[in-house]
Amino acid sequence: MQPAVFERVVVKNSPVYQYMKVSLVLEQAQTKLTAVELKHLITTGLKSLYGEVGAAFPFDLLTFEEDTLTAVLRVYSRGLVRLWSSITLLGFFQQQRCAFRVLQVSPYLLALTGNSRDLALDS
Amino acid sequence: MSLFMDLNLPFTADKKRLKTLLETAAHLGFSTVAINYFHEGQSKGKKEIPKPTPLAQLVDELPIVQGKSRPIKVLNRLTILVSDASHFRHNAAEYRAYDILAVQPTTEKLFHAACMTFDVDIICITVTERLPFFFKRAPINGARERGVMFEVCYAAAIRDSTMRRYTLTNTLALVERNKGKNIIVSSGTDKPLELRGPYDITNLAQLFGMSEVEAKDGVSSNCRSVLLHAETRKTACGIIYTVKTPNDSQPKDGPPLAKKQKTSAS
Amino acid sequence: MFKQLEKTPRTVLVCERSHLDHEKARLGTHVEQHFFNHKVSLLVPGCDRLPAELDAALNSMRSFLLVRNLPLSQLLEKEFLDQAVYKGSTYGLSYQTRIDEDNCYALLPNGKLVLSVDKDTYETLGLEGKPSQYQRRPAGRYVVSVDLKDRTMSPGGKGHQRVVKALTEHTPLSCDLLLSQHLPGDESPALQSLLSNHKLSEHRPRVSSHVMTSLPCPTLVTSHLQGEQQSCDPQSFLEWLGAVDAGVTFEDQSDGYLSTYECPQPQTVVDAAVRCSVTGLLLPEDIYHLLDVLRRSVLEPKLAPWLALTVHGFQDSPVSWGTAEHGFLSGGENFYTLVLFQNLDYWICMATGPHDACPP
Amino acid sequence: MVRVKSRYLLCEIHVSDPSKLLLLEDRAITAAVKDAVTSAHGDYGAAQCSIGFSVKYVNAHTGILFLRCPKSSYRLIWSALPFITSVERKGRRISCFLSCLHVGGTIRTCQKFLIRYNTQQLHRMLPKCKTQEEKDQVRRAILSSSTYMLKGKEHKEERD
Repeated sequence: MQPAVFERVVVKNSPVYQYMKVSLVLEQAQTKLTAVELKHLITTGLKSLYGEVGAAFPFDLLTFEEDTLTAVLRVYSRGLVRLWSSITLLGFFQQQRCAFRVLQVSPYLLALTGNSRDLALDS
Repeated sequence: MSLFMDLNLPFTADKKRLKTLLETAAHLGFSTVAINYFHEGQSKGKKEIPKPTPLAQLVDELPIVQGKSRPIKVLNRLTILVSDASHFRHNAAEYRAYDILAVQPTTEKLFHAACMTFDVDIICITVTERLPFFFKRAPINGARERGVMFEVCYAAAIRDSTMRRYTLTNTLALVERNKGKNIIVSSGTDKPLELRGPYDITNLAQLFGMSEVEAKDGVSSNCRSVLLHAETRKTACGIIYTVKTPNDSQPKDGPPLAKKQKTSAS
Repeated sequence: MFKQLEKTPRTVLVCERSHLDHEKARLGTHVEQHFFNHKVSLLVPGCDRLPAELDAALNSMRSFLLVRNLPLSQLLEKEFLDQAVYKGSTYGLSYQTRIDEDNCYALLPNGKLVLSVDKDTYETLGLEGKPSQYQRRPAGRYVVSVDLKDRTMSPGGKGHQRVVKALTEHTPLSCDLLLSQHLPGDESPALQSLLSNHKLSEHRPRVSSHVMTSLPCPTLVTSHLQGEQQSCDPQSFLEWLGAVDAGVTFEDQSDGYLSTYECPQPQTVVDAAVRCSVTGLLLPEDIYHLLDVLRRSVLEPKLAPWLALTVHGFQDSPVSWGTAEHGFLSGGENFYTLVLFQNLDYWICMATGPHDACPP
Repeated sequence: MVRVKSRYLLCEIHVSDPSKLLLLEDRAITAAVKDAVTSAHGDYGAAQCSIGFSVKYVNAHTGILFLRCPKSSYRLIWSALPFITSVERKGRRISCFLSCLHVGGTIRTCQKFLIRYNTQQLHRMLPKCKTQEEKDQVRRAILSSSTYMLKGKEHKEERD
């Protein structure tokens, strides 16, 4: 027989990371972008809004789909507001207008794949 | 919290562009937008205040808001750049054609007057240049008591680094004074790629020193207050209120925006 | 330096460890009380095809109805009460409404009708409710909860008349409603015929599955819930699960420039793993049935030492677990992940977003 | 009324060529600090330090600065100070670096600290003095600063 165990742990307010699902919209839709270029673009945005200190802040590009220009970013919770705002204020990619659309932000990576707001039922 | 709104989409005569602009706003999740007619105030009324173009002439079909099953709601708004006290005419008949009335004062004296006496809904804060005056406590409090909102536009901050600095500086100064209350954040751009989603703006407003809840109010609840304030301004302090009978009102641009039961709440 | 900018909204993660047959195990309640499930995703490492029984369980999740433009007063009619509320358990949730913007409605299986409405609607509705827990000053949202199984709410009763009057005369509320019903025994639900005078459509839950090869999996040791040296802690395990779901590649091509994420150590590489997910309005009863099947199939020796089942709730549902109020700030996640080990020990991790109560 | 809370940074400027010290003035230093903040913290930092930031006092003889910062952003400005390598004045570049000696909530506490600091410096100078005259001067200076501390009188400027 199994030893009787019951253990409950409550973890409050300690997500180490936050995850963002973003997609890039470009003025010229046919422009192609590599993952490295995307990361560089975001770093440039961080640098212009938060300077050298901001540009040094680490974030990870977990996935990147080149056809839809959609990416999943991971960032330390401390840096979420800064990363997000610098993405919001990014307006140009190589002299052409661009805009990041933030699709979802969550402290759990799992939640990014289970967004009920995407549920589309055509009738 | 209420619906997300963007109360400043500048008017362009270019129909196609306006259409994409509305589509983008709807796609981003804004349920209500206001098309802004900008009027530079001049003394003696040399220049006519523009008449709002009826919505039916601008767009054929209103886009559906993303994730909802209803179309976007479009309002008209007039912004007057006031550089002299005579530029703003109290209760002018021309203002009646607009749903929302806003002023952008350029001097401290006019800012004071706008906060304390002008019968408007929104006071725009200059974000493209250094503010020529400091915010004083008295007019800010006066505006709060009268339910007038301050508006900050974020599009300039996307365009250019210097303007971004002015936007941040001026807004930080404002938020410092009125503690993040009665501020609305809107786009103020006619380019679809300079529009941002409501949650992005919420996050951005945290940079201005607002808390997350205040920031979210800045795109939702406070905008709703603007609409209600506009309603009371048009209807004699909200005491008397007339509703068009259904058979002669058009569904698209006729009926007023606020709740129907306004009569009892004065 | 950036104190103001370093705050993130609060979140709560509750992890429990127990055995399926333990007397204090509350797994069943957790599943039953999480009423509105949007997505179920299952990860089975160690096989390239799901066992037939499991596959059948995933594919047999019952279909649900989408009723367009349904007046809420319909839910109070005698026939509906008889057929759907008093009998079996009926789940209803407004579709394409956002809880931080619009009015959201939910019909819980315990007969409660929850209306989460904004201030304007609340003031004209004339029903008693509470200000929302997450928007206190000034209250912009109110939650009205009506117990349809209460005695005064029986058709013709005083309470019933009042609610009907509020929903028909004061403010006729209507919405697109997702509906699904579970009936004990093999009685077939009568919802479709009940609401036949409305535009409705039936939807099957969407099933998709995916096979992954040579997947690095973290090692889990049952007794180490708080993450010791030999085992992966729940937070990093959840992250890993999310990474698998999101399709993150685990080998790094760019010397860590793009990403520094890697599978938590210690790890083992499995040859194949199956990930299967179902989306729609899924009933807790179906998930409970799936759990039964899982319990049987985890004992099969050829499978990996554990399986993981994640159930996502609706972000815009007015309740999360039980009748605990749910809200949306910058995210409204409410989900739980169940890890089932071969010895029938389990971990359950329940996570909620900023505007939510602590999971039970 | 609520007082606007500020922090005062007491800094010492170290110049490689002491003769250039006299060229320093507040506007040049303001510009140098603002540039440093902008490069270290970007537009956000620049915006933060354009409200309520000012150089309150510069002593070109001793290289002492008082910087006034709003309380909310003093750490941000402080963190950028080490990145200042030169100050530009009338087209000439004066290479220098700043070191922060003290952070105070009022100018008065900073001044008190400065007097104590200078007295200490004088004590260190004393053994190094070569002639009797110099020694006497230094001693007098120590005495005057100590009596000042005792009396706690206001006085306009510090001289050593």
